[in-house]
Amino acid sequence: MNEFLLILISTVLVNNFVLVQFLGLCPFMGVSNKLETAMGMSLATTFVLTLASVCSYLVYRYLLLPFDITWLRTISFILVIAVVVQFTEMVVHKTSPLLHKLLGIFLPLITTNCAVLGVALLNIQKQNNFIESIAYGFGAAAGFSMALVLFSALRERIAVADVPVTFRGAAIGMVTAGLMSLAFMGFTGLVRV
Amino acid sequence: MALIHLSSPHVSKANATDRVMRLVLLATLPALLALTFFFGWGSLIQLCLAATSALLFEAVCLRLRKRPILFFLRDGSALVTAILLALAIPPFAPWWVVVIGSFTAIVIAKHLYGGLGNNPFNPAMVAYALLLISFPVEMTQWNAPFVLIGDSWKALASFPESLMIIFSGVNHHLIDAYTGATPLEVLKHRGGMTTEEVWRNVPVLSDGVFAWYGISAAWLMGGVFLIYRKVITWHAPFAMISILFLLSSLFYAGDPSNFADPFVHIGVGATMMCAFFIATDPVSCATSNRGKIVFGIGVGALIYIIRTWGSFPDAAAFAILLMNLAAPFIDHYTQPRSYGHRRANRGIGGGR
Amino acid sequence: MNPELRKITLDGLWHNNPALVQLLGLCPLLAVTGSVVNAIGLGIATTVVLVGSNLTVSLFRHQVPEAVRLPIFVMIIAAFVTAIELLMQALTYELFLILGIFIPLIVTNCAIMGRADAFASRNPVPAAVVDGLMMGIGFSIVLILLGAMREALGAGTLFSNMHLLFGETARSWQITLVENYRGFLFAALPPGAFVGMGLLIALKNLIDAKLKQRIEKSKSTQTDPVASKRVRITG
Amino acid sequence: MTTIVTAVLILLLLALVFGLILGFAAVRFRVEGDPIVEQIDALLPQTQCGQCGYPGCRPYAEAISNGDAINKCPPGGQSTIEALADLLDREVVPLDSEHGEEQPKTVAYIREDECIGCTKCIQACPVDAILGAAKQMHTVIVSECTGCDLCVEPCPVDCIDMLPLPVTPTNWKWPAPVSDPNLILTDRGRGHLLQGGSQ
Amino acid sequence: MTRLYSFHGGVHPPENKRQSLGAPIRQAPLPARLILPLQQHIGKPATPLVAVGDTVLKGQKIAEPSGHVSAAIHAPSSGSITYIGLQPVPHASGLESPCIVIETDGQEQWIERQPLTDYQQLDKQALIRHIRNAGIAGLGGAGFPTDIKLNLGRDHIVNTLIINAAECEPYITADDALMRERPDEILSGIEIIAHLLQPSHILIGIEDNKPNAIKALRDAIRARKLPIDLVVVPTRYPSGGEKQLIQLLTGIEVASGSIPADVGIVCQNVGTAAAIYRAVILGEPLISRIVTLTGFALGHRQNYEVLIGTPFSVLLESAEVDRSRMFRLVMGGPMMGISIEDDRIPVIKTTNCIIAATREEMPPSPPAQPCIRCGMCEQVCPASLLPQQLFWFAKGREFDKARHHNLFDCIECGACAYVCPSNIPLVQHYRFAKSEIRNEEAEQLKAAQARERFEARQARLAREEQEKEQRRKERAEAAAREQARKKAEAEQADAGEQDPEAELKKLKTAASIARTKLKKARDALKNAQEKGLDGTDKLEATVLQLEQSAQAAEQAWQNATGVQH
Amino acid sequence: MQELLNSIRRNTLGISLFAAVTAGLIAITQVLTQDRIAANQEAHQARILYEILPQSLDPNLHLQTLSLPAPELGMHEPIRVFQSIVDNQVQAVILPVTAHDGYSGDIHLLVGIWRDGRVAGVRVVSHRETPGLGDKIEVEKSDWIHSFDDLRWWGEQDQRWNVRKDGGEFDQFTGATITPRAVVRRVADTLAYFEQRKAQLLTPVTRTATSETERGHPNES
Ligand SMILES: Cc1cc2nc3c(=O)[nH]c(=O)nc-3n(C[C@H](O)[C@H](O)[C@H](O)COP(=O)(O)O)c2cc1C
Ligand SMILES: Cc1cc2nc3c(=O)[nH]c(=O)nc-3n(C[C@H](O)[C@H](O)[C@H](O)COP(=O)(O)O)c2cc1C
Ligand SMILES: Cc1cc2nc3c(=O)[nH]c(=O)nc-3n(C[C@H](O)[C@H](O)[C@H](O)COP(=O)(O)O)c2cc1C
Ligand SMILES: Cc1cc2nc3c(=O)[nH]c(=O)nc-3n(C[C@H](O)[C@H](O)[C@H](O)CO)c2cc1C
Ligand code: SF4
Ligand code: SF4
Ligand code: SF4
Ligand code: SF4
Ligand code: FES
Repeated sequence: MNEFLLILISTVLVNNFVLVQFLGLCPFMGVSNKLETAMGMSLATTFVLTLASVCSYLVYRYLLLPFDITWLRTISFILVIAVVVQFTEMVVHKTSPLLHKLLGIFLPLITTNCAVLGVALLNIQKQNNFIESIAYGFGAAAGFSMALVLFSALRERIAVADVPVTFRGAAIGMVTAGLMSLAFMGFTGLVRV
Repeated sequence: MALIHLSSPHVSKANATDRVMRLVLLATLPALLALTFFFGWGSLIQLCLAATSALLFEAVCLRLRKRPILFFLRDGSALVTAILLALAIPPFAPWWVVVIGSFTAIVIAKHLYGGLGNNPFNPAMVAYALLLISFPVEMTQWNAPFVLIGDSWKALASFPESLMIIFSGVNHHLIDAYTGATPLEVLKHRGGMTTEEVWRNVPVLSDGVFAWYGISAAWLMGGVFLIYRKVITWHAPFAMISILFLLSSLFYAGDPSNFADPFVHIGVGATMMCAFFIATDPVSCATSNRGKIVFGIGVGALIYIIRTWGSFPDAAAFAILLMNLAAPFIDHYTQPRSYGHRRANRGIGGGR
Repeated sequence: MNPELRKITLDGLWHNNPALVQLLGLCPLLAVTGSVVNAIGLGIATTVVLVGSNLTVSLFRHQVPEAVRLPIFVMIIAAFVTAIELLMQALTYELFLILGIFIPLIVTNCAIMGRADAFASRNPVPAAVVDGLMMGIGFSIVLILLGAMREALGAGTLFSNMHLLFGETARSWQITLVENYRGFLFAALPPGAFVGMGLLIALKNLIDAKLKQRIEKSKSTQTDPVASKRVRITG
Repeated sequence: MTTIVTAVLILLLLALVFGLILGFAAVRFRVEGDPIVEQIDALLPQTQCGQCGYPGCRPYAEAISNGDAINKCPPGGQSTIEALADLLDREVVPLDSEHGEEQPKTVAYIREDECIGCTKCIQACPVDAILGAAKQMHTVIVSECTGCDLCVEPCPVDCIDMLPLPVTPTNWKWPAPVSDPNLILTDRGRGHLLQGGSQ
Repeated sequence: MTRLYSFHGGVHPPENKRQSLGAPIRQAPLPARLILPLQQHIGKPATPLVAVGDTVLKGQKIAEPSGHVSAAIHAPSSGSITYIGLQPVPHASGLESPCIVIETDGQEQWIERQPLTDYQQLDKQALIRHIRNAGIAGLGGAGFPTDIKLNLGRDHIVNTLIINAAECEPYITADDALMRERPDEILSGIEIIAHLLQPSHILIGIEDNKPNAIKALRDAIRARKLPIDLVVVPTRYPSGGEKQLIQLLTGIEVASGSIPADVGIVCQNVGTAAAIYRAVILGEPLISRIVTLTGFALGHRQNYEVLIGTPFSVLLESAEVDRSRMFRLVMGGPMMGISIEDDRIPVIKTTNCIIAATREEMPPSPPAQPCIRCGMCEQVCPASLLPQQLFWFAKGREFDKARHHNLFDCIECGACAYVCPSNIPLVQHYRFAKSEIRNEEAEQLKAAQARERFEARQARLAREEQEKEQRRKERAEAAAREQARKKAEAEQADAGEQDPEAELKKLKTAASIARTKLKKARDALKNAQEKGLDGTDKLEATVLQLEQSAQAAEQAWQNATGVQH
Repeated sequence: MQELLNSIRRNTLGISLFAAVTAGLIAITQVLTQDRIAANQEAHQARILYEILPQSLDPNLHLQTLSLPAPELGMHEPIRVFQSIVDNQVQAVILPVTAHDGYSGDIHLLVGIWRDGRVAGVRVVSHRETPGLGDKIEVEKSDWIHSFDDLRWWGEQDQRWNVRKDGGEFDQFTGATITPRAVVRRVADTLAYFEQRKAQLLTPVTRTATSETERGHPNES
């Protein structure tokens, strides 16, 4: 139990995927203009990330390791992820067109969210077991979601602020993300790894 | 005769933002005196430096943004930021530290977002956090209060000496003579001692803690003054201090040898300053009264967590920044119940 | 130059720069730009993959069934990336260690996938290759600028450790800007990366605004009546 | 050599499985129709003026959902662009001046003594806002006229004017407060100016 | 003593009431012209019953309500109608709107009054009709037609009647003076209202800064032994706001979007009660009201009994205004009133106060500083809103969010703007946002309507096309048959003369078209020449050609008409 | 139904085709670069080892390892000690150890010890200390790490093995005492451990390691 708590604290706060590890930045910048969309994206990403974590673990453990072809891990993981995402996308498209449109081009782009492949690769690097992999994937997604949701609420406030023209939009978004990252540095050391 | 379309109301209370800021400035006076009393001329010099550079940067930004300079300089917000920053950094930090700090606070944290009222993060704390991670050496060298190094105020660096330390920085032996760890640092890196042993054996705590208590009391005085003058409300400070007290008491009661006692958490370090002057910064705090309570609780809890398990002995700046970034989100969920509504409009709904 | 290719080039380098405008591929961009050498390394790798994947996708664009379009594209990209990864391990092992997980993560660099899907799968081979090349160069330029900024501010040097990429002779390329620089850690840490990127984007905005002003000025002297694209919808 | 063969086989195996899944899903979860068009159409001003380059608002809505730019509708102006950007999560862009510029709302008035009753304007009006029969003078139903000015051009005797709606206390709007322009310039306002170019 | 509750927020600005209470109510002079806007109330404007040139008697109905929510208008004095049309009216926009202007003859000749002293015996509907005929609209604020509020009996159960005597705004003392001097009128009015609504509980809410009025009312109530609770509430603006007063006196909140009657409460102003008394017992319609004239630019600051329609200028003169010192003219109180730039506008039914303020009294507000979210506005908002958030959203044009923050529950009381240290014109921001939202809604409605019509037209066209196709087919067949027949009939005389009338019209049209074409071409040519474009020679040729053909057409028409006549 | 089958067939065929081709390409690259990569990895690992003990002494240093439990050093799993063997006699050993009480996370060290107990050299393999402060333990940043060279440890009472602030002989860095304190303590502990397990440590192993099975990093545990 303690172990999982540590993994969660570590992935959500200390080594936040977005703000400290730099994974999943494109959706972080792209889908954070509106809190509502951000929440949708968070849910989608949480789902995909956890699932990808599981699938990639299974593929690695039961296909790649036994045949000693671990150097195929990138391509096989990304294939798994792409299929999972595409499948999700088809289902969402059919069942909830609004959600589908809200997430716009980003649902297919979850495939190319670094966080998803990143979590799969880091699971191997950290030699996590099955349960740990799930916890790690979920923690990473939770960290991503938290950062995304807070950031989008913040951006909504900035949207009505009197930001100089040159900085309006992406530039001030980046600066804000930087200050967020600065704030998250406060968590350094909570969990020692 | 009057203009048309002049909207009501046609009268207003004699009240102005600059007056609010002046009151805040006034309220920092006790703490400034206390700091000078215990630590020497350093704080005063830092303050002058910070104020000058902050006003300068503010003027430059206003100029670049083609705003009327005097009109905005008069509102005094840059001065408040400068003073809080100056009083937060070690009194004998080199001059460029405080100048870089003012630059960060005024240019990056404030004017990139559109100036007064628009910044989501507390400028002074952004500057402090940035300085802390960029120049940990300079930012952790607090000098010892005079009660530790001599028996009178004379033991501290004289005014010219202070100037020399801050501006030339060459006088390393001078610095070394004065610097020491702060109580929170000592308690954090206690090297195996129990809390009680630290209190008994380390002079900063056994003899010098009164300096910190005195400074905290001074901040508290200023804070009470601000509440009395209705510049701030009690919500955030009260929530923050009580949650900090609660957490530290609980853990201390559970394991008195490993956790610092509540008096340290409340009375030492930047707690009081943070509670009354920083967590109450209207611009970057949550909006409603309920939101301010949530904000305060968050700051208090984060301060405790980071102080106890994290890497930074005094966590106020990071706690504030973290809650700053959560403030808009808190606002979404703490909207008060308006007249005639059964429930408050919580959550998102701003979309459509 | 052929006007179409010219447009593609300008788009890649400036108007639709993957990093500054599309805000894609941010992860490696921010993560590995602690120094110029990292930036160059990643820039080259990314460009090679971009060109390769654009070429391949464009070649087979008519053969790919719609439902499995994305999986196939990512496989193509992943193949290139793995090949690059293996080659880097073989040739510049130290750099590979520094860039770490971000080499395999080129696969998920949104810019690459984005180009494959949005451009290469709809355009003929030459255009796709030029597009890949220009996007790659545009991306690399931003990488290098950010790397230089952060290295200069953070460590006071430029082009240090170039030997990792260009062999021992490159060791001497290092420029020390300030002797005994104390280091402005902020620039080297994650927050600095974000803020630096923000400043770069703002710089681009500023230049764009200035350019626009100039164009407007020259425009206002001519009077060319705007041709309305109106459609009459009734009799 | 064996490594190569195993690698190919394993990946082939994976691909087969996934191909099956996706092939199945492609049919099972196919989506027909596009409800987003309705939402876009609801945001367009329905002036039906064709300035966007499409014959009416709905065709433009369809075009937008297929990726066309959202800044081609002058009657809707900046506010419609913002609403569309919001709906589709796209960037807000200034109005494309190739399609015209945002103008104050107007309605058509027919100078009745000059009208020759040719019915050309009736045929032109997309919302049937003009009353009259052949060879009789015509009038515009002010409350129905969308101000698209499509009737102006066909009139052979030029008797139709587009006039702004008069402001009365009932339809008067509170203006946004303007502060002393020397003191508070919001960058927001200037941003529009800068981006919007010359207008 | 009933229990007193409290409402959130509120402010206590300097009262400035003493100045206008020095003298008793004075009759205002009869002006030469009375200007009566057709809309002095909430709802639809009234429809005139008179025409220019008519003579009218005092109290004669000159406009009748048009629709359910509307109010009648009566001639406040005898005279003749000289004008019906646009005149400046008291409205925040400063625009003109339709009015009836009466030139008074100084006779003050009353129409025959029809009192209903035995109202208790009457059918309630008849009584209500009588009140409606008297043109009474709330005198306390919005001017809502009173008969509607009194006609609730059927679909609402009213158990509490609240008489609003709070008069919470600074400066205004009209209700205060009324209560001091005519408490009996008020109480009789309340009796009539109570008769109509049959409430179980009657409350009068009055602020504690009017001791004399409290005493007068209390004595009168005691003398009449009426079951009325006189509740003295603390002086705090806006305790007189309907919803706030209800909360103050009963602890009940009126749900957003509904009216007090939904919770069994009706709230009427004391002035309205007095007006009802006059209408019912004396048979006098609402033609005058009490107006406070105050402000330091006036020589006499006191309450006047004023005929509705009296121009402000007349009143100001009568109160000896010093125009050089008058800096701002406000109708209503300083918190909610509207500023006036043209003093020819008339007093209307809701005008309770005119403030001619000097510069020192109401200085121009200093330039707005940025909002620092200090929260002072939030502490005083009686509707428990977040004014600062509303402001940010209004400024950033994020109207959806403003709405989500209950923008439409803002009563525009101005308390927030009063305390704002940054001097932000908050209320105007809200009014702007509300206008924009309403406008947007109207436009959306219009767009939906337009779409419907467009689609209907498309459908019609399609149908017509189909029918045309059908007919064409039939015609083709018919034509084939006809041709066959024609062939059979060998030669025949040509068709008879054409209808000369139609011919003429055709020629006229042709001439007209030719003229227009020519004009267009000339314009184009001129335009082109001005801009110095090339290709003008071609245009010139076209113009020349058109000139000729226009002449020809003109000639033809001329000839034709010549032939005819 | 027909449509479903069609769709499945087409998609499966497409994706498989590409899968086979890409897998083949990668596999070929892998086969071609395999040896070079293995060599690189080996060289990389060995580099630090040979910084402590010159390659001229024993070029097979990185191949001769010995697994030893080291609970005294706070390691849960056995550590892999490298032996430098000259003439069948262990001249020196290199121990991978970890200091846990650094400022922010573990500091992984390699401590080389001559057979007579003198320090041959210390290197930091990886750490997470603050750049500019704690990172002066890296040899690239400062030569503080050389202050261990040739020192010996004289048992528990030896006060020199402390930072100056604690009364020892090692400099602390300005503003950072924790990092050097952690490193000094751990090196001292390692020397103690060496004295205790001298016998085992100095028994030469036969080459157990081959480049194939020893792919891992010395400190990867
Ligand atoms: C648009 C509108 C509709 C109203 N409808 C009714 C109604 O149907 N019945 C009623 O008794 N009062 C109605 N009222 C009257 C209000 O309840 C209230 O008494 C009146 O607006 C005066 O309030 P004020 O001066 O505080 O604004 C309505 C008011 C407004 C503004
Ligand atoms: C902020 C505010 C203050 C008001 N103050 C008073 C007041 O002091 N006295 C009053 O009679 N009406 C006041 N009103 C108007 C009342 O809300 C309400 O319209 C009136 O009492 C209804 O009575 P009537 O229909 O008889 O006018 C105020 C309204 C608002 C919004
Ligand atoms: C951001 C930050 C990073 C720090 N990093 C280190 C570090 O890496 N190593 C270290 O020993 N001390 C570090 N410190 C300093 C410690 O907080 C503490 O001041 C110091 O180690 C105690 O030194 P002293 O005993 O010399 O006062 C850091 C401080 C801060 C604020
Ligand atoms: C009660 C109060 C507290 C404030 N606290 C801070 C503060 O902690 N940091 C700061 O930079 N400015 C502070 N200010 C000043 C002002 O709000 C600040 O300059 C704005 O954040 C800049 O937009 C404070 C002002 C008030 C009235
Ligand atoms: S320009 Fe706008 S209003 Fe006109 S047809 Fe196109 S969408 Fe409709
Ligand atoms: S009357 Fe003219 S302007 Fe109005 S809707 Fe019809 S065609 Fe358009
Ligand atoms: S009182 Fe004024 S400055 Fe303060 S929060 Fe409200 S609007 Fe902003
Ligand atoms: S004007 Fe509106 S927001 Fe302001 S205090 Fe009054 S009710 Fe609240
Ligand atoms: S590059 Fe990481 S999410 Fe796009």
